[in-house]
Amino acid sequence: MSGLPFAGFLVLSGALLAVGLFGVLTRRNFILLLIAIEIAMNAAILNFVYFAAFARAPSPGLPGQAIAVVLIGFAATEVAVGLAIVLALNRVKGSINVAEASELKL
Amino acid sequence: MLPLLSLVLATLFVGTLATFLAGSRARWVALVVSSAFLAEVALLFADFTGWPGYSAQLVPGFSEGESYAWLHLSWLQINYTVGVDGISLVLILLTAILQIATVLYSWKEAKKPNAYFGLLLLTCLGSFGVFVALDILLFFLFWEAVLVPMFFLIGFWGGPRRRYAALKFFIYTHVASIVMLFGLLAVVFYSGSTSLDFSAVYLAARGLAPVVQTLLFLALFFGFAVKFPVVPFHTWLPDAHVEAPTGGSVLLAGLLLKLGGYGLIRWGVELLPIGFAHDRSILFAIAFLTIVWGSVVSLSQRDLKRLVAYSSINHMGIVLLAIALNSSLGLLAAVLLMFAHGIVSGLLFMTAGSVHHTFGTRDLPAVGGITPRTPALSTMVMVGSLASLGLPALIGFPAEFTALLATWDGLRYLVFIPLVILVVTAAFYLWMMQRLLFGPVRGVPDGAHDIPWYEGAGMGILVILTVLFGILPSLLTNVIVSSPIRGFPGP
Amino acid sequence: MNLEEIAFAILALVAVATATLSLLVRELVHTILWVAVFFVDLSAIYFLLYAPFLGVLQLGVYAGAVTVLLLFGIMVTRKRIFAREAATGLGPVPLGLVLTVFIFLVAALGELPQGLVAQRSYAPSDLSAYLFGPGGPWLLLLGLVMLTSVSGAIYLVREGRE
Amino acid sequence: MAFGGVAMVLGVLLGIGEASSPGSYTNVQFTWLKLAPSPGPFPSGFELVMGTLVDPISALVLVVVTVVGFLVLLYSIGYMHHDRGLPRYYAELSLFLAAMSGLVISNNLLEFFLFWELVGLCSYLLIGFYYEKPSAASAAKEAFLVTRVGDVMFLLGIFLFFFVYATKGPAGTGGWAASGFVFVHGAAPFVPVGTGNATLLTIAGIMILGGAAGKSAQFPLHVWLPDAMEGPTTVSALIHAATMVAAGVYLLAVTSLFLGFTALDQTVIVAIGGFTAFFAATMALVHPDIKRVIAYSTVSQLGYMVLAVGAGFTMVGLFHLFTHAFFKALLFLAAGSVIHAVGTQDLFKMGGLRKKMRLTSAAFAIGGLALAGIPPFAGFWSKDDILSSVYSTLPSHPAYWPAFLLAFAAVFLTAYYIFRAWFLAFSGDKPRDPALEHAHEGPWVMAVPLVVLSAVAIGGGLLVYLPGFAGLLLHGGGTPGIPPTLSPTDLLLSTASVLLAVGGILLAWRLWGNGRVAPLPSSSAVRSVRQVLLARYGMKAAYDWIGTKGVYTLARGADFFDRFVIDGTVHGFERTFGGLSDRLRRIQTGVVSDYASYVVAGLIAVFALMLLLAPYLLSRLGGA
Amino acid sequence: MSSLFDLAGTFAPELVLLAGALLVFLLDVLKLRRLELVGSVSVGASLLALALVVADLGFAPFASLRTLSAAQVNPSLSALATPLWTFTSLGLVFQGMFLLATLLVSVASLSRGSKETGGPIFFGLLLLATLGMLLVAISSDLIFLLLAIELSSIATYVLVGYTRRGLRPLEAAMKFYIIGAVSSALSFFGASLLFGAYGTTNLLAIREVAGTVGTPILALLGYAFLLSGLAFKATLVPFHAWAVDVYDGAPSDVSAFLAGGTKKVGIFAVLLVFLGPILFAGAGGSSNPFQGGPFTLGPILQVTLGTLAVVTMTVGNVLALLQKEMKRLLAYSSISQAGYMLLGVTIGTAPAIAGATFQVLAHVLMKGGAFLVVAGVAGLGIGPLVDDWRGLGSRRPLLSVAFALLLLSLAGVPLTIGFVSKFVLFSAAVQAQGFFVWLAVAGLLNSALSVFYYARVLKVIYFEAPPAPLPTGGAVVGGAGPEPLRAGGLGIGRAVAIGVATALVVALGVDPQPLLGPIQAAASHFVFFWR
Repeated sequence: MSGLPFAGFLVLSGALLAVGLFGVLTRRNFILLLIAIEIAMNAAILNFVYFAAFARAPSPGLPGQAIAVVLIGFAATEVAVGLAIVLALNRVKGSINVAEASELKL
Repeated sequence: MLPLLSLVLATLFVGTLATFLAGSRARWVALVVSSAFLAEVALLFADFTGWPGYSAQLVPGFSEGESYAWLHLSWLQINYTVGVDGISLVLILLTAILQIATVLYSWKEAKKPNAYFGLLLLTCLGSFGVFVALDILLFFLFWEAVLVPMFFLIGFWGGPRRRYAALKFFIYTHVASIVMLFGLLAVVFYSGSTSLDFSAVYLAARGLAPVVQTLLFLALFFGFAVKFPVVPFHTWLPDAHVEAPTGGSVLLAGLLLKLGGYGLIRWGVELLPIGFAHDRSILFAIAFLTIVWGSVVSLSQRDLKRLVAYSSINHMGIVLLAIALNSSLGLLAAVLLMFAHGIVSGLLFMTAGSVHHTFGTRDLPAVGGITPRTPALSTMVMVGSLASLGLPALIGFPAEFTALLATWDGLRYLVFIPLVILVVTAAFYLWMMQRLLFGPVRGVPDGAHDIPWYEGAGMGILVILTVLFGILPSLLTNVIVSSPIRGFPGP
Repeated sequence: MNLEEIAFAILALVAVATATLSLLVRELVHTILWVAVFFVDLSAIYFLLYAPFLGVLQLGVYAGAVTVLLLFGIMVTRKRIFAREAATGLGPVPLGLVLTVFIFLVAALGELPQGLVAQRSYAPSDLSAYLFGPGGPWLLLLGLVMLTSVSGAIYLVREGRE
Repeated sequence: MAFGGVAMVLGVLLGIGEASSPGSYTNVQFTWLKLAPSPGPFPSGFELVMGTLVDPISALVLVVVTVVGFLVLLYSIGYMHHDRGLPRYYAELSLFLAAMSGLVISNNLLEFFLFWELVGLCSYLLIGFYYEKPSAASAAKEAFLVTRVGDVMFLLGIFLFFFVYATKGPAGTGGWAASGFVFVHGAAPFVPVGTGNATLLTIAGIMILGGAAGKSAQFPLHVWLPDAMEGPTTVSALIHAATMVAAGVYLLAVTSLFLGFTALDQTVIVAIGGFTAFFAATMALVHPDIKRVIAYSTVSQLGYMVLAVGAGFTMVGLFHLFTHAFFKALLFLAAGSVIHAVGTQDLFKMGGLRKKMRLTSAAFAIGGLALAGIPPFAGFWSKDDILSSVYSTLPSHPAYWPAFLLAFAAVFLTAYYIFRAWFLAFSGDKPRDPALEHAHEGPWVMAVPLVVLSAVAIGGGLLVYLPGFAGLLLHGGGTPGIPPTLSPTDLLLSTASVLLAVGGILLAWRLWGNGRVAPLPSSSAVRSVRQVLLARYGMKAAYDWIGTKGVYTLARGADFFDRFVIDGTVHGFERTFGGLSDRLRRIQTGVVSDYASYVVAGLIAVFALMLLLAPYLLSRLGGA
Repeated sequence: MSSLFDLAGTFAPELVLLAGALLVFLLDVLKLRRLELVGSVSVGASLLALALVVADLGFAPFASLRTLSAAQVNPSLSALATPLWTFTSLGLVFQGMFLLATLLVSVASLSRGSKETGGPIFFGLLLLATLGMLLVAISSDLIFLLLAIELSSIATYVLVGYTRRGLRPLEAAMKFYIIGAVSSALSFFGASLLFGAYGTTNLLAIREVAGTVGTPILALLGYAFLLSGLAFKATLVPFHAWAVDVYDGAPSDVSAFLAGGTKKVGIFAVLLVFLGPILFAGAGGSSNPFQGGPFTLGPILQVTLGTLAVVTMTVGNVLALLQKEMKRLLAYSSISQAGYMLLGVTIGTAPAIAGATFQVLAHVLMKGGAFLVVAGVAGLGIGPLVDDWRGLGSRRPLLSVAFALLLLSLAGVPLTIGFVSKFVLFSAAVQAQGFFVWLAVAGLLNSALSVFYYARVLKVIYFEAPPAPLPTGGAVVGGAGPEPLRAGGLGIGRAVAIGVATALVVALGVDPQPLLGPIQAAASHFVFFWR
């Protein structure tokens, strides 16, 4: 069983990370930001899964997958908190546009 | 034997605290503390049997030495180490004198007297500490401890632009002291010393390569030079003096500037003789620049305090010159000059303060011919000015004489520069006296009285000492020479 | 190029494309749709990487729970579900920054890890054994994180009811 | 007063004692400043002492100081009785007398300098006695400053001598330095001994001359003395005629006796002395102020003394100092008497005062005759001695010729200007200014000094023939001056000089006698010469320009530089940091997306650091 | 089940905090929401935990500090070749400092007034955040470390916005959350790359092979991502931008906790992650990752961290120069202080780490205290601008003295802890010589620069007249006197907290030896352990 091409794979996770970051930088809707962050997070999870599948040492794969499990849970939790914050902000300000929430500056 | 130095420190410390807490009776507490301080200094002099000389490893010794462990890092020993030699003893005497004179002079300070007198005492405490500290960190601690009270003295009790002046003072001197600390630490670490004690660092620094010594000395010099101050790092001084309250000015000129000179001698010249020898030409150039600049700029000053401030710069330039000569005569002259300048500039700033209190202004064109109205004040102004311009029989003369003689020994005809500047110095003092004291009366308000008794007492002490030490400078010089100024043994 | 690689290439392309689309489309609900596709696509990749359990988990947690959560968020914060996203911060600077990161990542990998060995696929029981054995503290920590976020999130949201 | 009297008695006793048994006493001595042995120019350290040395020359000058001092104090009772600041006056005058006596009996150069400055201070205070007058305050300042220039040179001279002789000299152990640099009476001067640096010694001598020139108002530092006449006339008599200004001559005398001058020094001193004698006399020719005329004459006479000392005739110079002190004090006190009576110093307002003030008139005439060098008045003996002494050296020192000729010509001018003053003030029928009609003599306290001084001015020169007094002069130092003789050469020279003087008096009588006021010649050349003389050859203006415009402008410029360039640089730093801070502050936009882009930018920066910069740096620096 | 008891004993401080948090939530559910009550639980829990940590360190003699490995703690865990946590004495010291910060904030928050409704959630999350911080201090596994950091992060996201009403706190929470989440994504991405490079996420295992691995670029990229992620927590420039807004927008007590507590988590995490590679002596290979052959990671990391440290100090200080708002000024000063701490981590010698640790301790006290003062002053009705503090010196002398002492300490004036810590740090840098001397120079120049703005604040407090009262429509009774401050004091709790912080700042400035000695020993142990 031959492995998937390493470089090609890292291109994928790198691209996902880049897209996620790009979303964070460009979008103004908080929910879109949450999605962008999730995409970036998934890039990291993907890496763990990949390195669990293709590893140098004889059996380090399992921890990689275990980490991925934990991270999937973590990412979901993080989204929950983010949503709570966005709801609270929306309640006070009536908007979830992050560019409009710029009272604190300079 | 009594731990005299620690006793003095404790006295001053407790006294400062008591003054802060004493409320409206602060001045009495301050006076008692100052008297006690003076008495203890007298004890110190009585106890001082002379300089113990060099130790077996050729480290200069100190009298009244005390040393206790303070802070022990795994790679560094920091101790509470104090001691005196002739140089520091004379400057301690200056501290005690100026303290009591300033307390007396400021007797009727009305604005928060407890804080005012407390800060005065704290300044003197710091100065005393600097003069006795023989551990780099302890030294630096006291060095900084002078800064803070002076910052508040200027900033709270000062003139109209006091905030600017206080800030400027604080920043200038703090930046300098940080550079100085860095230089000292670099000496420690490059020499491989594992202790911050003077003797340990002194011994270790013998082994430093000349290039390293040269660079480190320059760093140290910068740190001390701002305190001196030398041109072009001097512009904080006129501002600070102009804005400071009189008591602050007196201590600023009398003590703080001396810290720079003392520091340079103790921690620069003694520690890094080779670097010092290499850098001497730079020091000379700066010293001459300072001498000329301070004096020439004085000529055009309208504000009495500014004038005296620039003349201080001029005098401290001579101190630097004397130190840079690297001869025993030069060091003797430098210490003597510092003492003389401490007394005389203290006196002059007091008179400037009194002029301000009495006439409401220090602007020379605005007030003049005051002699008939305030003869006592005029006399003080005159004595101070004459002493400052180096009239014999007053304290400025022996100092300047030795300094110039040493300059001749070291630099031959370059002595012309300070000599010519001596004339310029005379010129601006004479011009000032002509405008302020003589001529037709102008700008004197109707209700102007002569100085009150307490201001007179403060100045009187200084006048008496000006004359006493002017006639008998050997009282001081015999003490000064009991220190390693006889020349340092080579590396 | 074997089948696995071809599949991987296609799935990868889809992943990048759906991720990009989800962030670029203007209808927020379309965004959710594309995100769901992205998550499903990822779970397919996990299957390809001998992690079937993870694939399932991904489907459940992300394609299911997280997507619904996000949809819920949009519903609460928008008057109309099909509202369009107004202002965007598209511009050369963010693009340049992100591209630079990407280029760094890819260009630096001139040298691949040598001797990577494909591992066998793990049974869920192996995974759970590890997670409740040596990896236990991770789960424990995750639990604490969840406790914190849930209590915090509930608190933050609860105010709206008062 | 009483102290002054006691001092005089003591001083005269000392003088008599010294005259009867020439020798020296070193009584008091205490350490002033001490340096332990140390490497450098003073290997065995040095000890500066304050002590007293009474020898013939100090005794001679001490007599002058105390006697004239007492007389002036006496005179002041009358002259100053209406002044407000009398206590101050007496205090300052007493301080002066003390300092002057100290100067005279100093036993080393440093102590000499110390008192030298003190007398300068007293001079400053007394010139500025009427400090409400701006001109007085200004004159005081000028006097201090100009002498300060000399003092500075003096100080350098001291350094040079100390340096050259530190390890040499008579003291034996450790050289002069170890002995406290004290003068040793009777020893030969150092200079012939001094194998030391000839150039240094020459410069040292010139520096000492500079000091002396400042104090004794020699060219080019003479400008202050005429202005010093702003002080009370008594002060002018005591300080600016009899004693303090003579201190410069005394300094030269002391130096030549104990240290010695090189040949070049001597030539310079002679040249300065001769030139000043003439130069000052010319300015006295036209001045309308009675005190300033006498002041210029003082400068001129001091030039004679300097000339003598420079030529090597120390004691002759001191002899002239002695006689000059008395007759010049007499002139001033007489002038003071006039001023006291008429309240003005303008000669052209006076006239005919002889009838109202006979004693004063006679005293002034006696002083004038003494000054002019008419035998047998005191000035004749001493001045003639100078001229003949210098004349005797001309063959061996041709360089002295110009100085000698100028000095000789000055004899004529001296006689002319002093009698011009006398005729203008005293001759004629009545004052030209009618306001001066009520002039009258002062009280007895003012008369007594005039009488005493007149007596000395008449007979003082003859004291030379007193064996004791001549002994003072003869035993003065290692190189005795030429004693006054009446040898044929001298006779010829004396006759010539007396004839010149008489000619001067006659010319004065011709122009100003009997209350005449000679009309100003119409020739423009004479007018412009007069203008130049009145303007003191423009030197005063030039000095003022340097002092105010030049230096002050420089100072203003420096102050400007200080405030705006040096401080401006500091503020520039502040502004730069402030501006930087302000600019950097703007990156804090408040928009979280921007913050995220900083994070990404930071990530890129870390990449660049780790992958590019750090490896590059490390490879350049050679590993860790 | 002795092993369970052992485990409970080992993690006693952590369990105490967890129990405290749960108790608080329980009280919340039981509607027992009085601030004093829940606050006391928090104070009690943190105090107890602190006592336990100190007991763990061993009282006297301090020299016998224990460095426990997981295997020693619990034999049942010895099966793990590579434990996820390791008790190091330095970790315990950091735990103590974290608990100190929590304790200060808890005590001060006791006196926040009973009209506060968010008491339970505040103290509960405070305890949970502290729990995360404690776990950071003992972790020896990347994932464990990152999750622990996230625990404290998520708790603080909510804490910042816990008032729920104000716009500013919620905006701050939003910014905090977004940047935090992005950073956590970056951190995990970095961790995944490291996992790929080394085949493990265990720091102890990585230490064994650091630098020798055949894929230095992957490792480097991993470290770069990880550094960027952790830099968020440690507020290193340019990852700092959130901190200013958050410190500004958050309630001041929370700011005190953020600046005084959680920021140090980032510092310790950086220390933990990077110390191994830095110290790795390796085979002395080249530092060029593109060259192939043996490779030394340490110098590259040191250059990178050093540069970041210098940039952080400088930018923080420069930005503070012109700040007009007190909290933002303190925030920038806090950022620059992070640079000093990173300096010590960069150098990686025992003295330097001791210096950094002491600097952390100093900063807990100084900045925590300062923010507590700000919170108290806001309670007195004084505005957020520095200029609003005019004349406070005469109106609130004691409070002003405390604040002045704290600021002087921040400026590094002797006889304060701020001086000692900088002194130890810079002297360690100079002692390390070479490249690090320049770091010390940069640090010194920066501390000189920092004096500008501290002095400015002091100037405002002491030298300027109190603000004149606003014209109130002619009904002014008293006339020209300054506007009276709102009645009432700071509250006992806050006063105690500020007093303790100030007293410690001075006491440890005068005689730091009692703590400096143990910290040095702990640092040497730590370095020894990680070498």
